[in-house]
Amino acid sequence: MADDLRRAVEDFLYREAELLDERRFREWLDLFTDDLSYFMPLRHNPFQRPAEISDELAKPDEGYYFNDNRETLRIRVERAHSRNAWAEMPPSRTRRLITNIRIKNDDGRELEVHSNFIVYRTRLEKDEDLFVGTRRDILRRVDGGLKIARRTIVLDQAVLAAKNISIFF
Amino acid sequence: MADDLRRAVEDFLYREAELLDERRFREWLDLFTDDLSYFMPLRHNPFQRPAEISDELAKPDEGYYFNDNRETLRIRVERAHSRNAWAEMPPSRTRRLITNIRIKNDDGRELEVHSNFIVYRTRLEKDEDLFVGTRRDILRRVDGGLKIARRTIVLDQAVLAAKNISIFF
Amino acid sequence: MADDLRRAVEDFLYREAELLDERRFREWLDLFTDDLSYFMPLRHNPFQRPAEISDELAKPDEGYYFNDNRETLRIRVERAHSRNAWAEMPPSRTRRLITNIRIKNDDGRELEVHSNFIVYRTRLEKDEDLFVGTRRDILRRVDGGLKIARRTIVLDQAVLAAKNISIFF
Amino acid sequence: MDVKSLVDPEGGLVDRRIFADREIYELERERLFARCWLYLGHESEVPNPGDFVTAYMGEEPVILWRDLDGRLGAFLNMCRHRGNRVCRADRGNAKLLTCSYHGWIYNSEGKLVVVPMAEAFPDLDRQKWGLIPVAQLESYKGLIFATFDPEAPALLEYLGDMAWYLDILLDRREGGTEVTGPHRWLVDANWKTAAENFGGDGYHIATTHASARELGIDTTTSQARRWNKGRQIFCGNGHVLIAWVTPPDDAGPWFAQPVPELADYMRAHSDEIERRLGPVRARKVVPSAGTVFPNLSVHWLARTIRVWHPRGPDKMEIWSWAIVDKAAPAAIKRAMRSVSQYRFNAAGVFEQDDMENWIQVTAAARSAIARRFAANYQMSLNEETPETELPGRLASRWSDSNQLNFYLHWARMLDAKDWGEIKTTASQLR
Amino acid sequence: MDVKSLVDPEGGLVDRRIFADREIYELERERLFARCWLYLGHESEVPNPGDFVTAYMGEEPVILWRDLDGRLGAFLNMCRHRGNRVCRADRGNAKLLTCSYHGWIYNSEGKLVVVPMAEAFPDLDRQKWGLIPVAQLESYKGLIFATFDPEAPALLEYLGDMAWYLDILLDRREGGTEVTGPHRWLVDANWKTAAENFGGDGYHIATTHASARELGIDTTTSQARRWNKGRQIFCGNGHVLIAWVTPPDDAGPWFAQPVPELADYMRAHSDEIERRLGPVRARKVVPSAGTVFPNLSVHWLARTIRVWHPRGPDKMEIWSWAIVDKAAPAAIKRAMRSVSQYRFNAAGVFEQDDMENWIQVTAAARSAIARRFAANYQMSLNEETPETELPGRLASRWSDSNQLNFYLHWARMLDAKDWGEIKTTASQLR
Amino acid sequence: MDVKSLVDPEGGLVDRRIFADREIYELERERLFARCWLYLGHESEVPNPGDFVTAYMGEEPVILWRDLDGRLGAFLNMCRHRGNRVCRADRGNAKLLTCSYHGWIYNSEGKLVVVPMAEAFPDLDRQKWGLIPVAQLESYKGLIFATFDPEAPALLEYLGDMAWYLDILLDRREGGTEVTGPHRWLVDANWKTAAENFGGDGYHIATTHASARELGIDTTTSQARRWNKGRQIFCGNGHVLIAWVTPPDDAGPWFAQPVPELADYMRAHSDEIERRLGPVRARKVVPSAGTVFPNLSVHWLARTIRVWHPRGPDKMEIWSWAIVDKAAPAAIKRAMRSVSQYRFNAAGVFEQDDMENWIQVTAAARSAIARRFAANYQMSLNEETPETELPGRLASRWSDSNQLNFYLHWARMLDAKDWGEIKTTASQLR
Ligand code: FES
Ligand code: FES
Ligand code: FES
Ligand SMILES: [Fe+3]
Ligand SMILES: [Fe+3]
Ligand SMILES: [Fe+3]
Repeated sequence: MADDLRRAVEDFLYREAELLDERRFREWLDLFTDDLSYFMPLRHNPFQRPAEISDELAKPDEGYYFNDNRETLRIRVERAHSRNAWAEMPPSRTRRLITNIRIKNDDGRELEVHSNFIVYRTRLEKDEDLFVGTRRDILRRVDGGLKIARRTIVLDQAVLAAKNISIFF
Repeated sequence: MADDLRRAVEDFLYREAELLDERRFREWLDLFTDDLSYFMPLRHNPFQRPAEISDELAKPDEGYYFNDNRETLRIRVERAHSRNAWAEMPPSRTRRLITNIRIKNDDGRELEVHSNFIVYRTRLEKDEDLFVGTRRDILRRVDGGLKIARRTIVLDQAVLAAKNISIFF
Repeated sequence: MADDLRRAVEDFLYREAELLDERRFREWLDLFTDDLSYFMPLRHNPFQRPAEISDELAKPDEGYYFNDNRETLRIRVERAHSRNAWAEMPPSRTRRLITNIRIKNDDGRELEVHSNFIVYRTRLEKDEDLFVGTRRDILRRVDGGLKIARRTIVLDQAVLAAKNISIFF
Repeated sequence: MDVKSLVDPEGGLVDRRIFADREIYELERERLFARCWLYLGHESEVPNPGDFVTAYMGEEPVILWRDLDGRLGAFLNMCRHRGNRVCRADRGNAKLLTCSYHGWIYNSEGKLVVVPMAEAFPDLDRQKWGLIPVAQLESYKGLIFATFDPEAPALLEYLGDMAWYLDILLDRREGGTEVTGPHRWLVDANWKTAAENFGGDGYHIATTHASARELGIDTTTSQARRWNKGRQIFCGNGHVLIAWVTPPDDAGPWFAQPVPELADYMRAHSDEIERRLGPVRARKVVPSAGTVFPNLSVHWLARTIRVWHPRGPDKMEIWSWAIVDKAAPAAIKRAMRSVSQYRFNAAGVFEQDDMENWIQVTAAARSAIARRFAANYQMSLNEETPETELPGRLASRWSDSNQLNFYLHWARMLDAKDWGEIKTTASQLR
Repeated sequence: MDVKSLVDPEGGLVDRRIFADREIYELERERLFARCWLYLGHESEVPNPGDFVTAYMGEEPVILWRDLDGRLGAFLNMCRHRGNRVCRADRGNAKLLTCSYHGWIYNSEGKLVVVPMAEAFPDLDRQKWGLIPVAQLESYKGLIFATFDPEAPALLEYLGDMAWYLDILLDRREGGTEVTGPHRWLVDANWKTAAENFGGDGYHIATTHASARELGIDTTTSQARRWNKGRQIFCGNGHVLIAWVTPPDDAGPWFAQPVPELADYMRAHSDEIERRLGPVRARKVVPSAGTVFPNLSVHWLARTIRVWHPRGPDKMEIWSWAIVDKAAPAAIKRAMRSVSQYRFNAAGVFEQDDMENWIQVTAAARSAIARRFAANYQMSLNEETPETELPGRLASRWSDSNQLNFYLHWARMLDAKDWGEIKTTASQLR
Repeated sequence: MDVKSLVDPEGGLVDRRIFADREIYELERERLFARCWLYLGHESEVPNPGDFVTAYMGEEPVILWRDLDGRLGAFLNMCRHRGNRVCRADRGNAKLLTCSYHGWIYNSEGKLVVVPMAEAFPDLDRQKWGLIPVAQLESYKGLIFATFDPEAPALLEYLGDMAWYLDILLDRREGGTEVTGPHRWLVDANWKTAAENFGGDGYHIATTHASARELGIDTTTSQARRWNKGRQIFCGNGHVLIAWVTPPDDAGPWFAQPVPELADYMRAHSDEIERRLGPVRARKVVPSAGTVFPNLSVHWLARTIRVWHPRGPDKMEIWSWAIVDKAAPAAIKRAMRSVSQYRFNAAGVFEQDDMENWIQVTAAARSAIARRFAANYQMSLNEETPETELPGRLASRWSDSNQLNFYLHWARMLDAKDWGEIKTTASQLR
């Protein structure tokens, strides 16, 4: 039972990563609920030793890479399929390593799931980037399956080493 | 049941990685069937947005890093144990992180299993390389155990950043 | 049963990684037994092809990054919470990817568990380090839970690329 | 080296070496970044006594610090003893900063207040060993600038006509503006490729950002695009911007706003805005993007300000902030920041597509063959620009006049021995 | 700098600085890579109108593009407007290429055909602003070469006697050859370490590739190793190769083939081969490896061609292709590609072992002490080389004569002001 | 460049450029690292015939090799043929080393003993083509040093008074010492920041290592800290150290030992120690840290020796060993290594905190503005230093005299054409 759930969550997150690595972005978007929240805040170096990691993160609605709802995320997805979005022409070659999957909560309707990631991106001839961090997802049970209702992505860098972020996490 | 298989596959792939990281290459070769195919194609930047990842990969028998059968792979393994193969004298120190293990198919006789990898290699004083990609394996049930019948390794780089590939994936 | 154990070990190691990434070092220390051994030897390039990986590792009590007992490890943990330990003011932002978890032994009282790791560290504006290797843990069953009795960390680098090691593995 | 020969305004040609040569870059460090007024931060980032942010002036790390009496100061982020960095945080609040090496302590005025084992420094004059302050520091309506050159003209004189246009972003509402951020990221491109782009490149939008139009997320409404009349404006001292001039049908200044909420917000407060800015700036002219020489760029419509910090000839570190009216309601601030960051940051649906162009323009400048051929800055639509009420020198939106003026001033700065010379040559221009 | 003093052919000494100094490298960019004929690609890579591949000439990115009339052209991969890269794909088919920055469009002849807002460029002469073409482009039996120097001699003259030997790979069968690849990888070694190795270093095989022999996967049969007689051949203009001369017992040219299938294949078509190549090339001589000056290397037996692209004094990017007879049956093509790639590519059981040597030779050239001692090129087995029917200057396989001639020509190229000078000095040599 | 002007001993000022400029760095390579005696390794690392370790002399890779007759030799780790590295292992035992490129073989005396196809090298004089040996090699009580300069003075003369102090670490017990390690790691700091720190910087301990005191793991007892009297000692030739002088209450030399076991161990063997070192060194003086010019540092209390290998102006590679009395029982050796490595290595609770300071001091030296302001070396507590029985020039522990003498000698070395000049100027000093 607990095992089934664990397996289901792993399968879900691996499947999701696969859709992104295979650039099936529209299918990926279908893994989200309509009321989705997709948030990736800025992170900085505080002066005082922070009590919580969250003290290093920008507040909601302040500084972020992503703060998307379904519509704004949909537009990003369409861009990823557009011939006019130069940042992805030719497209990035990405690989997602999703690890340390932890089910933190389950109220029967929604699960809180944390996972760590390395997203490797290589593009053009020699571009290479590593994006490393953790994700905090709220997964909702929707007719027998799971959907992502809320995702918070914590990227560990204070200064982004990549020229841009034209991919998803 | 499904769980047993899942566990068996994980154990198998972790065991395999361990054999490579511990340089027990002959034991590693024993994990393959006699009719093995071990293939790692070149990857490139296409002009048109590719419909499939495979459109970025060289066709079989064209451009590849590996296109081995048991005999050619055996010779590579012997090289890895030879004192005369300078590329591995002294040997690389490798570490394989195998993640996102997905059982895609099971016809009772053979399984299709996909997994993502980071292979870290450090050698001599300061050489460091990251090899990142995914593997598509056909695992065959052989007297109660599993063997690798076919492996396709997709390396994400278009231009290899490493001076050579003297290790296995 | 085997499954429960497997799950318990995974949960334990993921939980441990989380405590470190969230800088809850005192709670992390509580995951160890009082008679803990925490050892991380130097690794080098041998002249002869080594029969075992261990031939590349410094002998116990010789060259090591860590060779701690509970008291010396406790002091490191206190340093990590001190305002005077400049190496971690401001603190590193770390992310641990723990993979390839293998239960190698179980004598009923203690388990031997191996796992591979990438520890990503970024700090200040642009510092970035990757620490890659494997861990060999002896986990002891202590009133219904697990504790780390012995940990050996094998870092793959011969020359450390990082300016220092002010974090834990 | 004859810097001036690198820019040919008549021929509309620029030598690619300006994007690649180490020698030119070192000259920039000495003659641009050590002499110009550079943007340090926004007052809303350091509202209270003791508040500080660490920033850069070119490649120089500095601390922008509000002292306990509320006065702003800026200092090289370096301990005067051996040279250790005194502050490693991005921001915070501190009465004192302690050097982690030998414990020298500085106060918020940059004064050296504690020297451990002081008795061992018999002749040390603490007055002389405080943190190294910038030569001048001034704010303009929330924007804090500093220069390392005591001879630099006053900030207002330096900004020239640019100030008049900056007001349109900074001075719309009582209370001015506030920022969030910064986004910081590294790009393998010369800083000038970005500065010139924001300073006048309306030309690239239709191509580089075609997907934005395709998906209806342009920084300007279709109305503005249809109208399609804009101006390049050169404000002297190298400052450049592009602006819309509202259509005859008097659609109003909001005609260019990217999203309806913000147009509505503007309408709702048009009286206050007109009171503060006057009729021309309130209704007639709508700046889109511009560059305050050398490396501060502003996007009035996307509400972002950003600095292109040089990190060598072929690398820059971008710092970008979203800027909003302080007096705006929370929901509008949220909308403004969303308009800004959704479009402009490393993940912005606009900005994503800019980087690669600048990277490749920089790469081409390293090519032995390519540098035999100068870059083309010959765009110059012959279009009447009768808006006499607008300060600065106007040209059609479809022109490289801004870029050429930017580089002309750049060459003058690199060529001039001191500010005296610069002022003369600059004045010759207008 | 006195480049010629770096190479001492009499003493058999070469100064290590040629593998490390930035100054020498910059001279190479100007005087070698901007003047020599460089390999661009193979006709089989661009068979149809509109086909293109992106390639490099030294560090210069170029587009090799077959126009809609089927003519081959090559252009700097740079937009003439601001300098953005116009093509970011490795290969494809296109009628037009659109610049991603401002949308200038070029056709397959490199002509500038579309300029958005053209009315804003009143004086723009489109003829003058097309993609920058190479100065000359020619094919030799499938191999496409180009040079940036209009004064370079015709390709055939440039290749000199090397062409005669290249035929043995390129012209065996009707229809010529086709390639797959390229393998591309980065190695921290000076490009010349590889060029010299393929150009004459039969000496390293027994040691560097000892494991290949140990495991029976040599590029030559044990028969050839037993025979062990080979020649270094200098073809002038810096071109060098090593070749087997078939044993008196007339074992036939296939005696050296690495695998039986390929020897059988050769036997099966020996008539056609002899018809095309004549008796000497069909039976008498079997080239193994060589270098077309400066940085194209060929391995006749392993059927690979590769370019050593310079990426600074201590870095190169290798591009390697497998090359097969177009007329060969699928199974033989497969076998040829397997022979080639199993041995030669970053993962090749041969090539794996080469890299580290070249990396360390390059590293030693940076050493302050090591460069006080010149490298040794004194091998010169005094062995008769009576094969008068072979063009070029012959020496024993066990010699550094090829390497010294390669570096002598290299020094001449770096020293010469123009091609006139080069031709004279070069001709003096033969 | 006028190197001497970079160091102002009277003003107590040092120009930051010495930590950043490539030009100065290249001068260091030629005039310091190619001329000074440099530490190579410890005899306990190569006890038996054939034992070797690979090491560095500055940036030069060398092999320290004990030949089959037991004699120590050191050679550039480079094959004389083309320049490949001959040994890629960190340590081992070998009768011969074979080059992986063409198979030249060298014996443990560096002689070239096998040349494959020797008949092809008719004129090769093998005597001339052995591995390049160092000019001089000598041991001092287990520490093996070498220099590339035949004119360098004998090691003992070079060490000067420093030898007297080194004995206190090296010559306490019969059998001398043995080492474990090395720890090796890379730090983006100029090597001199570390050499100066170990050579005299008692000042940074209270701040940089405050956490060590807070947690009771100082390198000295609270007793020593209370006593707080120490000396800077300049031994000539650039060698510098700091030492405790035992308190009048004659607490004994162990008063400074970091842990009781080691103090007990010293007490237990005080007779032997006094017999070997005499009363002053056995009881009166307790060195803590010092630097053997230019880049070997020693910590007597933490029992570590380390080399700061330059890797460019702003990078160093640290090699650090723990050093213990060979005659000590296993438990004491374990304790000594633990004291050493728990405190000093990349993960050491002390050393962790040092790196960042040195990195930032180096970074500041690249700043265009910062380098307008010299670094402060003005500490000079006026304190009597009556210990006339101590060799060298004494100053208070609370002084920068050591650092200034270190840099003065450094400037002399860089300025001097040859050792003759150096000796004169150096002798002037004492
Ligand atoms: S460097 Fe700041 S106190 Fe010494
Ligand atoms: S750079 Fe190509 S169109 Fe402007
Ligand atoms: S380089 Fe060592 S044998 Fe040739
Ligand atoms: Fe743009
Ligand atoms: Fe080879
Ligand atoms: Fe210290």
